Amino acid sequence: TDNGSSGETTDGDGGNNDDTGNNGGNDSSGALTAGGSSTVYPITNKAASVWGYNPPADDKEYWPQEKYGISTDKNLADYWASKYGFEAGKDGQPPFNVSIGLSHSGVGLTKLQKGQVDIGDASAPVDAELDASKSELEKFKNHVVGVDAQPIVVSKYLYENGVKKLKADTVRKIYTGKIKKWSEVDGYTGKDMEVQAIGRSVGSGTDTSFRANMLGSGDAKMPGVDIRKGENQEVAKAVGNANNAIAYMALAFVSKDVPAIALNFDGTTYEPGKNLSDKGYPLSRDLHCYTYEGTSKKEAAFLRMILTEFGQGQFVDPAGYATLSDSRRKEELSKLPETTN
Amino acid sequence: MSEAYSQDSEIVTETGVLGQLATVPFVLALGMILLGGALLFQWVSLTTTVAGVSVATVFGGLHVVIALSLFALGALSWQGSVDTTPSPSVSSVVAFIDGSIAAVISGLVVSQTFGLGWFAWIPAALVAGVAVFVGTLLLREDIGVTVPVGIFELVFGLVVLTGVIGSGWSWTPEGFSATFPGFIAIAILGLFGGLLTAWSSAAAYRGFGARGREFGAYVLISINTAILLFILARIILFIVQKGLDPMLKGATLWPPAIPFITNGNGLQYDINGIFPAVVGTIWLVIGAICFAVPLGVGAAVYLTEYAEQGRFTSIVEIATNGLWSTPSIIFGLFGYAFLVPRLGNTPSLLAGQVVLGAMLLPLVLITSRESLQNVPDEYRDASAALGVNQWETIKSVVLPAAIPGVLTGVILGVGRIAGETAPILLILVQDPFPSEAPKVLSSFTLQATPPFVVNDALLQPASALPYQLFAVITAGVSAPESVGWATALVLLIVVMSFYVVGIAMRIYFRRKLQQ
Amino acid sequence: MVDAPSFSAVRRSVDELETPAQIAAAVGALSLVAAFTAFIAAPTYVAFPLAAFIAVVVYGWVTYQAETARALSLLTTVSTVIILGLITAYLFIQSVPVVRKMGLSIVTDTVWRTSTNRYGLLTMMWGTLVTTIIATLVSAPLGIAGAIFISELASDMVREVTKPAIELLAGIPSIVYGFIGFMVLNPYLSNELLLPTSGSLFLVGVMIGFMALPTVVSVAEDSLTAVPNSMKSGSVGLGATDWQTTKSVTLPAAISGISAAVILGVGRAVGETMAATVILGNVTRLPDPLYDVFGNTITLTSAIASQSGVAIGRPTQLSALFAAGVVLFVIVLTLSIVSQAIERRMARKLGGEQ
Amino acid sequence: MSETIKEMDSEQNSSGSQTTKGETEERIRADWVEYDFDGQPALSVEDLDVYYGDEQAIQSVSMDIPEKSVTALIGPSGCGKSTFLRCLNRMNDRIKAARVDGNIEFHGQNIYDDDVNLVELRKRIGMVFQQPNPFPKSIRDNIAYGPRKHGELDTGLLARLLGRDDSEEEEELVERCLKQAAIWDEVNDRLDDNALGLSGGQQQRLCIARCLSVEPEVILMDEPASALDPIATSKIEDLIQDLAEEYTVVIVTHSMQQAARISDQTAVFLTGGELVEYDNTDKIFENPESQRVEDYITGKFG
Amino acid sequence: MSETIKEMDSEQNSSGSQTTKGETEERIRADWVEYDFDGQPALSVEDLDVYYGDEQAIQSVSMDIPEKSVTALIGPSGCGKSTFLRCLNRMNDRIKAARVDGNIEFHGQNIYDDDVNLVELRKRIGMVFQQPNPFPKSIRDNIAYGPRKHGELDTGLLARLLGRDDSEEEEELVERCLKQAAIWDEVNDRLDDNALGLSGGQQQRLCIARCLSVEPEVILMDEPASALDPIATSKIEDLIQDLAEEYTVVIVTHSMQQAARISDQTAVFLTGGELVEYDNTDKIFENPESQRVEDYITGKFG
Ligand SMILES: Nc1ncnc2c1ncn2[C@@H]1O[C@H](COP(=O)(O)OP(=O)(O)OP(=O)(O)O)[C@@H](O)[C@H]1O
Ligand SMILES: Nc1ncnc2c1ncn2[C@@H]1O[C@H](COP(=O)(O)OP(=O)(O)OP(=O)(O)O)[C@@H](O)[C@H]1O
Ligand SMILES: [Mg+2]
Ligand SMILES: [Mg+2]
Ligand SMILES: O=P([O-])([O-])[O-]
Repeated sequence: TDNGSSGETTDGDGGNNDDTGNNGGNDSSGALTAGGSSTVYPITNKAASVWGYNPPADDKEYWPQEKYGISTDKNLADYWASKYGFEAGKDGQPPFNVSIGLSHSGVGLTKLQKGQVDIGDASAPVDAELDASKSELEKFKNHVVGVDAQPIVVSKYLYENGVKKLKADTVRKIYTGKIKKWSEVDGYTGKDMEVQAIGRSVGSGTDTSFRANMLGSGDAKMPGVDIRKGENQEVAKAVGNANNAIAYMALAFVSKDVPAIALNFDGTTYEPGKNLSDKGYPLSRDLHCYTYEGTSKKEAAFLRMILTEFGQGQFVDPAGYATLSDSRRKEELSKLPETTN
Repeated sequence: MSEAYSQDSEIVTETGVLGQLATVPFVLALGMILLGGALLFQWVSLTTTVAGVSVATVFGGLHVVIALSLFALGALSWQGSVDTTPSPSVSSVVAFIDGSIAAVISGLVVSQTFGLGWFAWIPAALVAGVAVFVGTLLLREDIGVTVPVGIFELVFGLVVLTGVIGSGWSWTPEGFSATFPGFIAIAILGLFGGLLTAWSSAAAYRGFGARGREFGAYVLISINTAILLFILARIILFIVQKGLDPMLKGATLWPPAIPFITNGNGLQYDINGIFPAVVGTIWLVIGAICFAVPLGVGAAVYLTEYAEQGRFTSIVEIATNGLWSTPSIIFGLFGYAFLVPRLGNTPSLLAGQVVLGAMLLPLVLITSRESLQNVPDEYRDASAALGVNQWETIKSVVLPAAIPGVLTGVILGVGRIAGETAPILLILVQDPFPSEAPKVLSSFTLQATPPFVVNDALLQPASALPYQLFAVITAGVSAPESVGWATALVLLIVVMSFYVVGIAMRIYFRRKLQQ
Repeated sequence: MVDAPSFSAVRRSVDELETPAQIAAAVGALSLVAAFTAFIAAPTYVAFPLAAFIAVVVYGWVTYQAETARALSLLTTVSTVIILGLITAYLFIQSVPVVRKMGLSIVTDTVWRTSTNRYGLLTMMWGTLVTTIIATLVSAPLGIAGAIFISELASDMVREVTKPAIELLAGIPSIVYGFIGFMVLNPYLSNELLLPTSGSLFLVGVMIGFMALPTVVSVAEDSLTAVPNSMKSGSVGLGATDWQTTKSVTLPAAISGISAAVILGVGRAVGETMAATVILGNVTRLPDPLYDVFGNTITLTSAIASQSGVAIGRPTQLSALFAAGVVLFVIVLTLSIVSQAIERRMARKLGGEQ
Repeated sequence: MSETIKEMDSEQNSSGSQTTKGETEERIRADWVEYDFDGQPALSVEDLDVYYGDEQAIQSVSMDIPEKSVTALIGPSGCGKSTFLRCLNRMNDRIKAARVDGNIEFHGQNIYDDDVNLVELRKRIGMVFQQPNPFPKSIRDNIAYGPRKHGELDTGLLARLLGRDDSEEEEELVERCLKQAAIWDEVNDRLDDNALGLSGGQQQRLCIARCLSVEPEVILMDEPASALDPIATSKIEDLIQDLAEEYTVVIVTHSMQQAARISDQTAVFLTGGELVEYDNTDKIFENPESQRVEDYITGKFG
Repeated sequence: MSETIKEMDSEQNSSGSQTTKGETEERIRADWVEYDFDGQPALSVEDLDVYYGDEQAIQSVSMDIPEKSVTALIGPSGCGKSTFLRCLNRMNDRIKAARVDGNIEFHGQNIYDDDVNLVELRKRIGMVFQQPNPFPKSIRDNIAYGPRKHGELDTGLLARLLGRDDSEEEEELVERCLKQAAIWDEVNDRLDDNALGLSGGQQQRLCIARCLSVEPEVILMDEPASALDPIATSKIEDLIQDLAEEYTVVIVTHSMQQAARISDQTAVFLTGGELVEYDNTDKIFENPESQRVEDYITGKFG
């Protein structure tokens, strides 16, 4: 493809490439841009900031090569970029910068389609997010970088008063507006309170996958939602501030104040910290980094870093997500263009 | 002296005993207002004890003591043992307020305490309201001002003292999702009763009559303003308290360094900072000024100096005032629909500059126009009488004289746009926590194809201080709450300094003009 | 005695502008129109006509400075009008698709559903109405009282502190209010008033009322100060107290200015965005019952701010947000025009006695 | 000019004042200007100093103002005439920069005492200003304003409900005041029109009527005709002379002719706020004691 | 008052005008007031009407203004004096409501012709206003302002670089004008101070100096001393008399004494914008033809 083969010409300016001319080599405009899902953001953002920092070979904290069986004297970004023939940057700068935008999966994919970003982060598959023709969808190239076992979280008060585990059906009833009071929930022992069901913005991957995985379709109605927040972080804060809230979000944002609960699907109980990341967990979902019309070398250099054991261990796992199995990792790596050395 | 002048001692009236007596409920009322505020802010709780007495009891006691002293004031004045000048009746406004309070109280009692429906509480409220309204109207002013308030205070006091409303009490009004706990109810009764008492005892202080009413009104208005100013101070102080420490984290006096302000966000920094946003804001402001000042001042010159007052000028006036009041988010929408597709199809600094410039434009125009109009016509006449043409006059006399006003307007306007988030949400930002600031100066390049001069930094996304705060709220994975407070503090400092400079300049130049 | 011939200098050729100037003016105008067209149609090529225009201006400045200056100032004026025109035009154009789809029901429908592309604005209009009413109840009485304090009651020293302080209040950015609301007040209300959801119309209303306060205070104060002192002295000279004078002379005389102040304040409240966006739950559902101010819904502004991000991939939803913008714009423009008319009336009324 | 004044003189003395003409007392102190007159003083000013900030606008002025006569204050611009006048009913209190020292006695009481009731004082000593300043209300409301504020009239819905309606008294009061101010005939058919619609001269007479409505004893007028055309001016002048039969009138004017035409006694202030001469009006214009006053009167300056 | 005028008279006639005294020509038309004088007219006004909207402010006035003398315009307030004066250098063009009919000839050319160059006209016919109106610039810049704008002086950085620096000429010009306006001694040590720091009288003389800087032939003055104190006024009056040796001065004043003191001929306007009488100043004040003028002069009104 055009972008892929020309390698260095990819830039973030999108449609009007001739506007700013061919400037793949220089530092600012040659940046690799990604954007979209706030679920994927912790992964790509971490990777991008380490990339931008470009730690030298002896930086054990950020560039622990031996641990992953890599041996090089190159700086981190120089090393990964060199796999696709990029020269090391000046003065310890990475060969090119990576900037990660934050919005929602749908937005990231649309921007990717319009050429406004190079990589579209998404926490739901493109066909669930975009209403587009098959041929159009085929132009999106899917790279799965990790797996989110989407948790259901509740306010601390609820957690301490019996809501440590819910049946999937109860959650469904809450979000479809059939359960309005916590007293209607089995096992709840606290004072009677209304349910505050928190949702993510329509159009976010989290919302789409929750509807698809919990309610059966990405378009399913959720009349029970009481408030909607734009990003995972806001959801976490809202749940933390309340004592009657329940929410779905990304695993990375779970904390002491925003505890995840166990879910029972048809008799199987998935417990956070135990088997939530199991393959069978119905709310688990792949985290995607889409590229458009093939994968350019710049994109490949960055994605390859994330898809190696190093990236999985350094970026995906610390963010709280499940890493890819070795076989999936190999499969994903094989989708990237051949390295040039 | 002729008989027409018989009542001549009247021009002298003394603030007598009543004045001193009235200070008692007045001071207590102020105390109750403060205490009510403290309760709302949760600086004290109902169960806090002061000298062995719980705050709730203190409230009840204050109400009752106030009630008794108000009765005393009324009685003394009625009896004529002190020198007062009450009108024969209270004003209908006072009667109406008393009636409304009575209506609310009885309505609430009937509906909430006895749990009766609208068929009961509406008539009850009406009857009580009308009765108190008419009753108050029939009273002489001194009684009408003190006694009803005293009765309300007595009721409030008894309700609190007897624990009918206390820390365990709560009330969920029908149809509302809120539940009012006892401490809020008591605080509100305290504030409300305090204001009523302050007014009533202030009127008594001046012996009722016109002067009493004046003092009563002034006391209420002054308390209102004091509360406003308190809230302002509280907001600012709160942000300083919360934000100062994180802002100064790692700061050193010598060499002077505040890493939070001079660092970007990234692993290369020990302390993550908001430098890119600071720089972004600076460039936004510069760009907006470059866009708005020539346009605004030029249009102001045309409108004041050249144009004849007519349809065109009134269209422009409507347009500028319309622009001025257009919600900022609409500028953002416009920028997204119109500018972004034309400026490289990506959020960019340039788009932000133009949009903020468009927001700044009307303010610059309005204030420039005002200050051009304030340039005395004498200067123009003097110049014209010397045979100097209009443009030279404008250039050499009118504009220089108007510059202070224009400058003030620009500074205040910049203060406003520098704090705007809504318009830049869609058109400026990509990365919520950038590590590098836009390098505008070093990015100018020439090229052979149109548009010949390009500046990549201008066409790239950037960040800005107010957005940075928004990012903490929405995307704070990499930024703890304290970073938000620190950012808020920096933003406040930046915006407020524009305002302080602008307001100070305006005061200074106005004063100079008056001399 | 005066040398008569030198007086001929008093006379000057009738066709004041010689041909080169006329040509230059024409070229300048043409190139400007071309530049503007280019920016609308093909932004890349703006450079050519723009360069031509700059050349003409430079030429004009050197040779006919006065005329060029006048023309440029006219140009800036026209540009200002065009900018408002563009904003209006783009808002309307972008909202056409959804209006075409929804018809009039766009302002009567409460359903907002992306999966079926049905976008009714009624919910957010209700949210805006409720928050604006609350904001007005906060800002109008407090603001007018503040204005009376500053203009009629404060001593010089107190005024010099109070007035700037209240103006400073206008400088606190909306997002800072939002941040405080989100971080501190939302939890306070949830915990103390046991609100079932985070954020409420009440809190937003009070906050934007507070934000509108400085506008109300300073405009109302201006109009109180504009009441001629001679009028006030007339009342005081009759033995009326200052408060009677304020109530019976100053306030009635300034009433139009004060209503303008309140209307401007309302305009600010209607357009206030970030605080609402951050504090509210932004769920497109009416509060139940409708008057439940402690409930949650969405406002026109917060709908635009919270959904424009997600709507980028959905043309109809985006168009619906522009329609929300149109509604906002129409409301605010109407308010602005009404307040201007009122202020003119006040000027006329007070000018009448001079 | 001296002729003119004489002409006027014969007419003007018809009003109540019986002034001792042609005599000037010995000065008691350098800054004390004495003027002997029969009858009662309405106001006695003693040793009045007024400062605006650091600047002194009135320099220890002492004078008695006789009741039921017209006293004119003349002097060049900025000499402190208005300042002095405003002291007489403490309207200067409203100017924050102004500081007043000295005594002004009104019925034996110093109006600058701390516990003076300004409301009562200003009812008794009314004021008419240079610019006509009617309220933007109806003519009726303008006249009834003062009495209503003082609780002497009770109209409106509520009063009617309570059976305390004073509409009739109000009607009478309005008519009486407007007649006294010689404007009744011009406005009696439009009492409910806005007063701002009247001409300047009518507005000024309305303001005089308004001032009369609270039944003052003294009326202070600060250049009441300077904003008016000659015809309106002459109406106001006639009115002032009529008023002096019942009221004590103190008038500031910048027109010496006007002072000569209508006043019984004239006080001349000169720059710096000094009262240089105070005497029977004829005396001042025909044969002033002080050379400076003579220079001023004859137009050597000013 | 008549004495006063005589006193002044003897001094004032020292300046160049030789007026025919005591004679008034037959009126050619009802509204034509003729005044014969020797010497050249600097300006001849013929049949001038001025309207503000529908209101007529000047009613077909015709008069010749003799050169190198002081012509005073007097009349009651609002009679159109200022309006008439502003017509003489077309400053009335700047008032949008004003409409002017009639001819004013200056060196044989009608200044109301369409193709008159206003810049040149106003250089030749300068104007001094009632309120001193120096620019908020240094004293030097005030004086040099006119010449600089007319390109007669070229100073500043650019001029210096190009070797066209006229600083010396400027220095001379400033000195000459300030000396002519009798203010040099008071300000020569602070030419770079802001002109707004001067006293009112100094400011007014500065404005006169500024007016002289463009070398006018005629100087129009609209109540130039009315905002000033007596001492400053007398300085300005002396200056005006000096200026009349070289310039034609037309002055509006509201002080008859001032007109009597300094003018050679006086035109009396009365309400409605009529020119009622125009003659030698002595004649006007001692023995006016018209009864209305006499009434006005003797203070019967105004
Ligand atoms: N409010 C004020 N603040 C400061 N100075 C004042 C104020 N009012 C008057 N003055 C000064 O006090 C002096 C006397 O002023 P005043 O107005 O009493 O004079 P006046 O004789 O009435 O003059 P005029 O004939 O112009 O009305 C003047 O020098 C004036 O500048
Ligand atoms: N700009 C204007 N617009 C409308 N009417 C005007 C204007 N200027 C003056 N007039 C009217 O024209 C008439 C003459 O005014 P003008 O100022 O010439 O009088 P004047 O003799 O100079 O009076 P004064 O002695 O008060 O300065 C007055 O009735 C005045 O109201
Ligand atoms: Mg005065
Ligand atoms: Mg005039
Ligand atoms: O932010 P999302 O991952 O939910 O699209």
